[in-house]
Order: sequence, then structure tokens, then C-alpha cells
Amino acid sequence: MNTNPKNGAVRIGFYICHCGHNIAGMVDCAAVALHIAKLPGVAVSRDYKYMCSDPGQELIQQDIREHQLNRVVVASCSPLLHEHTFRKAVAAGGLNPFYFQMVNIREHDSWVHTDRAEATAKAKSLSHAAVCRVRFHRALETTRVPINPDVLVVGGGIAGIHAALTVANSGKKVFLVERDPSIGGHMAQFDKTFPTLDCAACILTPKMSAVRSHENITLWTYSEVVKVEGYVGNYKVTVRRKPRYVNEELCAGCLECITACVFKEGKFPDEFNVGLSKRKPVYIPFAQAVPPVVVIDPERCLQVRTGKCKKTCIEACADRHAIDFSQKEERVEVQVGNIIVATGFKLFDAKRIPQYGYGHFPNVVTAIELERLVNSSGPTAGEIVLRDGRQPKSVGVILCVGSRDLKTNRWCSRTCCMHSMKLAQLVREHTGADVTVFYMDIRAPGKGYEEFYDKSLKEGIQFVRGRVAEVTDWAMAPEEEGKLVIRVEDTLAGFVRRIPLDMIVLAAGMEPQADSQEVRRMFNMSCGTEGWFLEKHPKLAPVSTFTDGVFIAGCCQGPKDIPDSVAQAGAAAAEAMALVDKGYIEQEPNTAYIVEADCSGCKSCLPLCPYTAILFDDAKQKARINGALCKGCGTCVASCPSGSIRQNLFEDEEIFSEIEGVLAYV
Amino acid sequence: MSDPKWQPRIVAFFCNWCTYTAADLAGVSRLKYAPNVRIIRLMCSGRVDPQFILDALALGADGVLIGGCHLGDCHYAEGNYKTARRFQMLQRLLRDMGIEDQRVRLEWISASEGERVKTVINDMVEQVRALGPLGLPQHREDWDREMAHPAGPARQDEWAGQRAEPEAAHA
Amino acid sequence: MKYSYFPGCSLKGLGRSYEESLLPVMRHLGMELAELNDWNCCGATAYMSVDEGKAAVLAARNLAIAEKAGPEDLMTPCSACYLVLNKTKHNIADYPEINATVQRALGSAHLAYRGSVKVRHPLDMLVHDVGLDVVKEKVVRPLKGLKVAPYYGCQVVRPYATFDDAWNPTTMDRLLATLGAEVVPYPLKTKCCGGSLTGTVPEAGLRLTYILLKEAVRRGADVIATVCPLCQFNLDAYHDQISRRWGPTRIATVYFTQLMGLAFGLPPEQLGLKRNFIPMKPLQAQPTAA
Amino acid sequence: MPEKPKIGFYWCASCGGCEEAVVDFAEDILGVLQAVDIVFWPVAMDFKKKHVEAMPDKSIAATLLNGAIRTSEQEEMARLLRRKSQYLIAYGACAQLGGIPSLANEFPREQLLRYVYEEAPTVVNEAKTRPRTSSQNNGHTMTLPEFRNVVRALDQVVDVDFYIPGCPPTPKITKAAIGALLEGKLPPKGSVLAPDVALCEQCPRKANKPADLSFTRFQRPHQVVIDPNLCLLAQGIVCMGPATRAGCEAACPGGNMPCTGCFGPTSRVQDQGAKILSSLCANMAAKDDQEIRAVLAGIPDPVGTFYRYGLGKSLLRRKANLPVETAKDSP
Repeated sequence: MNTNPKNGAVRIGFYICHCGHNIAGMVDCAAVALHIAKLPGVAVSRDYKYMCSDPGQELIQQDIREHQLNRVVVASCSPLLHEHTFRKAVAAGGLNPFYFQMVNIREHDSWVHTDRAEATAKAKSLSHAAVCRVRFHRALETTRVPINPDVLVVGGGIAGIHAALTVANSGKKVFLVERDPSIGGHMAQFDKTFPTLDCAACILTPKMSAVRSHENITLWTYSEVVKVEGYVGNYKVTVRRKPRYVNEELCAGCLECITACVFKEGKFPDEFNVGLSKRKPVYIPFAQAVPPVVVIDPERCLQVRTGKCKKTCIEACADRHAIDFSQKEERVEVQVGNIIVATGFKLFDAKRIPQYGYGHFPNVVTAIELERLVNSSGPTAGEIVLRDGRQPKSVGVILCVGSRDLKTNRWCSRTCCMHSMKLAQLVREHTGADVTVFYMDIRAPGKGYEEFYDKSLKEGIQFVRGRVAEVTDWAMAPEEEGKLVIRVEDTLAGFVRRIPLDMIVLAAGMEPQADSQEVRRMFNMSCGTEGWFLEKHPKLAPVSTFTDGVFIAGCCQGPKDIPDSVAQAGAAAAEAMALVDKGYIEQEPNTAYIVEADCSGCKSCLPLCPYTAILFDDAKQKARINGALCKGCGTCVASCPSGSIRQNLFEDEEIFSEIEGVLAYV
Repeated sequence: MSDPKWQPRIVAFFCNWCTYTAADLAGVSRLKYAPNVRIIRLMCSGRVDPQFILDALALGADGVLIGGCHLGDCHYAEGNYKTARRFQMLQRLLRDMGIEDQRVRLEWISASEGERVKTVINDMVEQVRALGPLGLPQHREDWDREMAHPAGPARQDEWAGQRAEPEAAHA
Repeated sequence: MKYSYFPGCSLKGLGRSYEESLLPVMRHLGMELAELNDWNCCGATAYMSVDEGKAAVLAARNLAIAEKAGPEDLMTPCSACYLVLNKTKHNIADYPEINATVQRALGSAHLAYRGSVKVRHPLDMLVHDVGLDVVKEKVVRPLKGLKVAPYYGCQVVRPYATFDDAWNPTTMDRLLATLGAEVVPYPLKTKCCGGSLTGTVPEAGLRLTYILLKEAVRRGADVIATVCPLCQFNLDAYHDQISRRWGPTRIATVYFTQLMGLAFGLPPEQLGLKRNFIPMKPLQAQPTAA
Repeated sequence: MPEKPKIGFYWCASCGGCEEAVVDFAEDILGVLQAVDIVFWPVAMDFKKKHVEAMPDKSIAATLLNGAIRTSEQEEMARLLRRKSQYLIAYGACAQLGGIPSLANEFPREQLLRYVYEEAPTVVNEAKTRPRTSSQNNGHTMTLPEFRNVVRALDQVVDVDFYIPGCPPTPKITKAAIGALLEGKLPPKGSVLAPDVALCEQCPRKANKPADLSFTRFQRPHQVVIDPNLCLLAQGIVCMGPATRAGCEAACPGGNMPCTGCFGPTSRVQDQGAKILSSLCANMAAKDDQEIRAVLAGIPDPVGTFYRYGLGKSLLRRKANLPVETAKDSP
């Protein structure tokens, strides 16, 4: 029953949803329904408790049949939430789903206003506008665009690794791009993981090797995405592959070249050990690196910098010929259907809080530095020592360094409490030192986390509640001589304390990556003000973004721990796979089109389209729009000087009537 | 014109991806702002035909607010640059036509800036309130009173004849 | 370089030796200072804490006459004056109510303040306007071997860290090093000297002074250099009481400008050094400058 | 021999160019006269208002009325001719859109009168005499029409059947319209009797229009030596052609001047000025506010440029904050 309203009268069904109290609490729904009932063309006007419920949708379908409705308007929540639901209901009732218009009276009305009369008037006016608009709606068809089954994963930390493996295990091809020479991310630097204290390397390394050996995964380390074009299902991505001056296929990871390097000793800060050890210009990031091949640092290597070196590395590599100084930066293009962004975080720079003395006092270290010290493959082979080699007898851990702080970052970094308690336990275990944790609140909300906190207490770790004022080396009492002193207001004891310590650990929080803005733009994502990538819906679409086919996982979305990162990575993989398995994208039919007879061929529209969807037909001397390329922004429609470009779902007369409707006095 | 019950009426054109979503976020966050703005959703601020703005003013809006993604952040790459350019020319034109700058406002509000939706709307409502009504439909009636037989309304209700009998019901 | 100069009460009384050393040093560097005609009390921190509005009016009168007289840079050596005038300037700019009160009051005295005056500290001017290289050229008698603890006090970089870091200011450190002195690391450089508590709650106030002195001695300093008249007084005047309570911590506290004067070879007797309770040890004998 | 259809012409607030356009029929006017009787044409024939009043209602087949409605007399004549005519046709840009006279809607009446009667450099009027709607002279009462506050298009005063656009309409479209009228082949009421497509379609320069204009500056015709072949927009000259209805066969671009928009918008556009503004601005190259401002400075008078003929029928119609003055001398 698909009445063409051009041949018959428009019969509109109007439904206003109470949404429980969400709308009805602020809007007099019955009054709105009565008001709309009086408008021309309205055949049915109802208010109902939950329109999105099955009975609510059923109501629409029944009315379409019984009242021969050919237009439906629902006033409820945001169309971004339920437009889809109601279009389906309208279709189930036998109408073309695009004979539907939705009115947002929850997010844009009942939730944001405090005066019932005003809110009701606004609901009437918005509904009025929709009723005016829907008369002009036409039957439209969605188009299906096939989806490229390959998936790009950006970032090779635990989130990216897990996402890549999940997608690859389902039989789809994955391209995994990592900026650093090895995958593994921050997790590879950890010694143990909370709350189980299982070894990070033991659980991460197998996953890293699985990535390398997976037949469906193409791994590009030391590479960066530089350009993203296209749209869901059909992205074209350009990846810059930096020269590592080592042929990955040929290098056996024997590390002979490192021994042979003209630099006899490591001279440059080792990134993986956060500068606690030195490396040579040719190095392997860490023992379990994937790919397990060396890399040559172009900033440090004599040959790369000056072209003057004995090239002992090449000699050492002998007939493998893996070292290749002729490598140049390459750009490769890949076509994928979906993208998972898992670009992670960066640690807060503790130097930004000078009163904690990081960078000034050698024995003030960050948590990640301590993590490397505890690690048996770290620079001290697992010995926790002060810079002078002594073992600390007392260690303090300061929480919320660069977190929950209006002067630096407002957010809670979520992992530092647990991470610090883990380090506290490890320090006690390794050295028997007294450990004091300085905290504002202990946040231990995960599974087994509170128990971990209890365990820390039982192990004799001291907890002092207070924001540390400063770390200093001025001494008041003899026992403070030669120590670092923490001055803190102990808010439970109620006085200012001075606590002398040997070593102080700063639990630096998480921050968005320095280039998160550029990355966000490249993938057409949104960002919160802080710089974390914005999910499409904080609850119901936590790994989707506002760009279809681009998903986010891990800490690039916000601080989180390993289990949450992995869960999110799995979710992102599932979302991508769901699209791939469906095989096609249903495109919203909001494309622009040109009525050929109306077009004068003035060409004004041609340069306006960023997708080059507008073509000029030289034979006809008219412009034409390729609907498959059009994304439906409507910029050309607004610009056509003779009004000859139109847009499905956003026709001029639809918008003009909406304007008229919202301004009608109610 | 000094109707004590007068409230500013502002028509807003918000782009789907940033500002409309930010307004949704303001709602989800239960921020409270002035009820005088009526939001019309478009896919991109680039779809805001200057005709829409003039039409809204002509039909009785006291102000028009256009919201788009920040420059460089447009979901469609460059739509908002077109808006920014049109806006400057339009504002000059409106000035020449006796319409104050504060009545037509262009704001870049990203999807995460729910708070900004609130402050911009409150701010604009207060500015427009201070200016008083624009009242173009009323002006038009006043102007036409000098004619011997004033003309009818500017736009006819094309569907006025198709009135069906409505049924009001409460479930 | 021309500046207006707001001495405030301290530099005419308690901190006279600050002015006595500051003016010749500035003159020596070719800076022209014009003392503000008919200046009044800045109100100090005490008035601010009683009535912000009236305190702002009092301070703003100085800004208004400085604006009228020009140039717009107003040298304010006393830390309390520096803070109060800066705070008033900010309050006038940020709070329309305060601005209205101030302008109304100024108006009744046929004055107005547009907000153009820059309140400048001599340290800021010396390091950023004059430049350490120029200072260095004037040094004829380097303070070689003199260990100095640089003490800034609480007010010059807080809350307005306009010319230096709030947590770890270094302008005076660099200036003293330019003079040839050995600057000892002094972590208490911005800690409280006790302020007016030394007079009102001596137990608490003097303890703070004691901590500063003790740490300076502990760090091996020969002298503490300061920028603030109240700090100088607190650190200099209470040695007998402090040593009675906590033991001796004998160290002299002088104005950084006095050290500059010495390094510039200005006659020591004209630098107000004789006003100290704890006199500064004579400088090491050294070969005459070439 | 059946009676020939009766035709009327009338002239309201306009320059007279539309009358000239009829004269431009040249010898073809004879053909028209073969087919119709002209019963009213004040500029050429001696018929008076009273003759029209005496005609039965609807007895004139069609009246082609040119000019905007600015005075009480014009309004009265428009109503009279509406009553007497089967078809009332707005002839020319002023009747259709308000025309150049409607640019006066940017100014208050008092300012206009003061300028014209007192301040214009060529005026000597020490007594500051102004026209009055009624004055006494030697015991006679003399009247003049009232000068209204607002300039109106014809359809803002009376119902209009068809529109013949142009400033002035070309003989060709006028003849075509008369032909259609005589043959009874008329489009739906309210139609504009010209092609519903933009002028570019007829423009000889269309072939020489680049695909991407990326305006970096706008210039006025007197500031440049205009290339006779290249698209005018490509030379940075504001040409209203893309936003203007075709029908003139690009007379102005053909004559090396830009289209100024006299044929009005297509049926799909409500506001010609807004549309050309939208198109021109969207096609600019500038990205930051300063640059945009600098480029747009090349269009010093947006209202006069974009609404040269159409302010009366634009969405805003008249400067918003203008008063409605009651003439001091009218009762």
C-alpha cells in the first residue's frame, strides 16, 4: 500500500513519545498531540508511553493500515538514536520508510529546559515543523555499496594487536601499521600486570609472534598512515614506510651487526628502557621485538648521517646482505573497507610539575622507569637501585601526577592506582623497603582490584591520603639529611607531614598522543576537548566514531587498563567484521541530484564537491552528479545559483516548510 | 513592539555531525539552556542556503544561528569553509538591510562541546533579547497598511485545502 | 630606557637600603627613573584582606596617576607593592563590578584608569629589558667566591608568574651568576619568610624565618640575596630571638641590588650596607680589575 | 469579422524603457495591430482613465503593465486595470520584481524626498517646496498622488497572471508572449514567460568558462579591460548570469558587460541575491577570515549588486529598521 500522495491526499500520523518521564516530565505530551491533531492533513495524532517499544511500533503499523496513513511523524528522542527504528516500523507498516520524519524533543527539549510551558511550546513548534516538512517527503530507495573485506589496524599496542588477530582469525585480511620499529606498545615495557601479577611478556609475546606469523596479517612496523581517502567500505590509505636500513626478510635477528658496530658502547638513550640504558645506532628495540630484526637509527648512524663509516655492520652481516643503506622512504597504498584506530596514549611529562623535582633530583623516577628497573630484562637486570647503586630503604609513590589536577589534566588516568600498588608490592618483594603511597582516593573498581588493594595493605604498604605539596631536599631534622623529603598534608591525620625517603616514584598519568589532532583529522574523527578520540555514543556505540567504518580501541579513546583495552579491541574487531560479513553498506539516500532540464551548465558547482561527484557532460553541456560518489553534504545544493541541484531528504521545499513550521505561533 | 510577553525566537541550522550531535550531548548531559531556539538538522553547514536564513528572518525569526564543525574538521572536508565565506558576505548584506550582526551568528561547535551549545544559545538569546524583536512579518503588515487594500499573506498555504479529519487519541 | 618609579612606603623607611642601592645601580646601567609624583600607600596585603573594593581604589589611584604621567612601565621594587598593584590591575580588568567602583572613586578625584600601566619588577627589567650581557659589561669587581642563596620570597612570582617561573624562579640566580657570585641551590627560594607573623604570632613566624636561615647556612651560603623589604627585615632582624629558641644561624641578608652595586664597584658605604643588623662579611680580596 | 482582442499598455514607476521595448517591435508592431486592438496606451495614444473606467470588467483581453508601484495613483490604476483585464501581465523587471526603483526600499521616504527636492547638487529650491497631495491655487484644489513609503512589485498590489521579465523585455519574448496569448497557448497562471533556466545556457562565453573559478578577487567592470571572449566570472567580474533567467540571449555578456540580473531568478529560487551570493562565496579561494574579508571588499555594495532589480520581491523586501511615515501633507 504505497500511496503516492501526489495522486491523493496527504494523511499524516503523528506520535509523541513520553519516554517514561524523560519527555512527559517536562512536556505536556497530550497537549502537543491535540495541537498537532488540528493541523491540516493530520489523520491521527497520539501520545504514547514508549514509542520505540514493540507495542509503540506496532501502533504505527496498525494506524498505517487502518487510517491509510501515508506520512508518519514521531516526536521522541534524537534521530541519531532511533530514526532507524521508526523508519523500519514505517516500512513494516507498508510505507516507504522515507515518508517519515522524526522530531527531537528529548535531547533538544525536555532534557535541556526547566519550564514546562516553554518546553511544551517548543515541542509543539518542532512537531509542527515536522508535520509541515513530511508532506514533501518522497519515496526513496537506499543504495547498496559493496564493502572491501580488508581491514586496516593502526597502532600495534595490545589493543591493535588484539584487534588485528581477532579480525585475521575470522579469515579477513588485515594490515597492521605501527609507528615504532616493533609492535608491543606500552605493555611490552611492563614487568608484571595487575591484579594477577602474571608476567606481561609471558602473555604478550605469544600474541606478538602470532601477529607476525599470521597468514592474514600484513605487518608494517616503522610505518605511519599519512593519508586516508574514501569512505566506509572503500577506503584508500597511504602508508609511509620509513627506511630501517635493514631488509626485514633477510635479517635473521642474530644481532652480530650490533656487536660489530663502530660504536663500541651504547651511547644513545634507549627508548624502550626510557633512557635508563644506552643503545648503539644499530639496535633491536627489545629482545622479544616483532619483527625480530634490527633497525638503524638514521639520526645516529655515521653512515646514514655522513656517509663516512667503516660499515663494520655490513661485514658482520656477511652473506646475508640484510643491511641496506640504499633504502629509501616508501609510500604504499592499500584499499580497505574498515579502519580500527588504536593509536594509544603518551605518558604525562612529570617535568611539568616542577615541585615534584623530576629531572632535578635523580632519585625521583616515573612509574614506567621503575617498571623497567624491576624487569629482569631491564637495565639493572631487575635490581631496584638508586642512581648511586644503593638499594632504597624507603620508597614513596605519588599518585595523580598529571591526573585529576586542574593545572594539568582533569581526568583520572584510571590505571595509576592499580599500577602503583603493583609497583609497591614488587618493590617490597624485591627490596623489602618501606613503601608509602600518597593518594587522593584509591580507585580499584575492576575485577579483583579491591582485593589487590587489600593485599597491598596487608603487605605493609603505607597509604597517606593527601596531595603531595613538594618533593625537596632541604633538611629540617638529622634523619632528613641526604634524603628526599615529601611534604604533604595528611588529610586523615590532619596535619602537614615531612616524610624523608630514598626514592620517589611518580605515577604519571596518561595523555592523548602529541599528534592526536592530526590523526583525528586524517581519519575524520571527533575529539573531546582533552584530545581523546570521541566515540559515537558513550554507552551504546563505544568503539564507533562519527565516521562510518572507522572504529577506535584502547587508550586513544581514553585512559584504560589492559583488560578494557583488549575488550574494546575485540568489540572494534566485531563491529568491523559485522560490516564486512554483511558485504555491503546501505547508504542513506540523501544524495544530491541535478534536474537536467533545469541546469544551465554554469559549472559553479563543479569545484565545490570534495568527492568529485559532480561531472560536466560536455555533449549535453550540463552538470551531472554521480550518486555513488555523493556523500550528501548538500553544499552544492545550497550553492546552485539557479536552484537546479536538489537533495534527497533535504529538498529546499522540505527545509523551507520546516522553517515556516518552527516559526508558526503555537 | 514592547509586548511584555515577547520572547526571542531563534532558528538554528546545525550540521548533523558536530553541532547537532553537540546539542544531543548537551541534552544527555542535562545542561539547561534557554528554550528559544528551534534546531533544524542539516547534514552540513554547507547546506545552509542563505535563502534559508533570509526566509527565517522574513517569517518572524528574531535571530538565526548556524552551527558547524570547526574549520578543518568538516565531516565533508571543506563544507564549512563555504559557510564561513557566505556568512561574511551575508552579514554585510544584512547590515545594509538594517539587521544587526548579533542576530545572525555562525559558531563552530564540535560534537564534544555540549557545554558550548549551552553557552552560545544562552548568550545569543540574551543578545537578541537586548536588541528586541526583529518582527519582519509585523513590519510588512505595517508597511502594507499604506495601501488602499493591503495584500494577503506573503505565502499561501498550498495544502490548506487538503484538510483531513484528524483523530486525536491518547494511549 | 625610561620608567616610572613607585617606591612605596618600605623603600622610604624599613627598606631604605633597597632604594639606596637600587637607584645608583639603575642609574649606572643608564636607566632613567622618574619617581611618581604624589604616590600613596599601596594598601599592602592587609587592606586587601579587609576590603578588596576599597583596597583596589587605593592602589588604583597610583595606577591612574602613573598612567597620566607616563611612561607606561612602572617599576615597583617592593614585593608587596608589586603584588598589590598587579592584583588591582587584574581585578579591574577581570571584574566589571570592581572596575565600576574604582572608576567611580577615581572620577571623584578627576582621575581615570584605562588599564595601560605595566607593573614591572626591577628583576624583570634587569634581565629582560637591560639584559645580562649589559649587566656583565658593568661588572668591575666580580663577586668571586661569594656564595649566595637567592631568596625571592612568596610574592614576586605568585600568583602572577609574569616574568619568571612560579615554582622555580631563576632570574635572580642568573643575575647573581652574572655578577660572578656562586649561587647555591636554595630550594626554599619562594617559601614564606614569616611575613607579618613575626610580629603577631612570633612562634609561627620566626620558625619560618629560622627554616630559611638554617637551610641557607646548611647550603654553605655566605649571604642571602633578597628582593623584598619585609623578607630582608625578617631574615635580618630576629637573629637573637631565633638563636635563643633554636640555636644560632648567623647569616647576613642583603638586597640583590646591594650585591650589584658592589660588583659594579660603586662605593660600598653608599649602598646602605651599614643598615644591616647582621653585617655582610667583607668580600674576598682579589686582584684589581684590569 | 470577429472582434479583435483588446490590449492595454500602462506605465507605472519605471524609466520608460519598457515602452521603448514595444516601440522596438519596429515594423512588427503592424503585425500586432493586425491581430489586436490597443485600447489603452497613454504614452502613445490619447485614451484617458475615464475611458477605461467606462469599459465593462474583463473587457480588455490583456494589459501589459510596466513599472513598479510607488504612488497612490499607480496603485489605483493597477487595480482598475486588473478589474478591466482578463489577463494582467507584469511587463518588465520593475513590475515583476520591483526593479531598480525598489532599491529605494533601502532608504526612508523622507531621505529620498529631501535629497531630490533639497539636497541634490542640481536643485535650487530655497523655499524647500515639496510636492503636496493637495494644495490650493486661485481657489482651485490641486491634487497629486501620494508618494508611498515602499516600492512594490505589481503582484504585491494586485493579482498578476503572467510575467514578462527584463529591463526591458526583449521584443522577441514580448512577441512570443503576445503570440501565445493570441493562440491561447498559455502556461499555468503565475508563469514567467521566459525559459526556466539560467542565462549561462544562452551565453556565448559559456564555452570559455573554466571549471574551477576559485575567486581571488572581485572587480567591477570599469576597473578592468574586459576580455571579450572569456567568461566574465573568470575575470573576477560579478556576473549575475548563473542566477538569472535566460531569455535575453545574453545581450549584456554579448556586449562585453556582465549580466546584472534583470530577468530575475528561475522558478526554483525565491531570492536571486541570496543565491548568487551563495554561489560566488562558495567558489572563493580564501580560507581565513581576513583573506575572505579582503576578497569580498571587491563587492562594495552587496545589495545594489545582488538585488539590482529584485529588492522589492526579495525575501527581506525592505530595510528592516525603516519607519512607515505618514505624509505630513496627506489627510
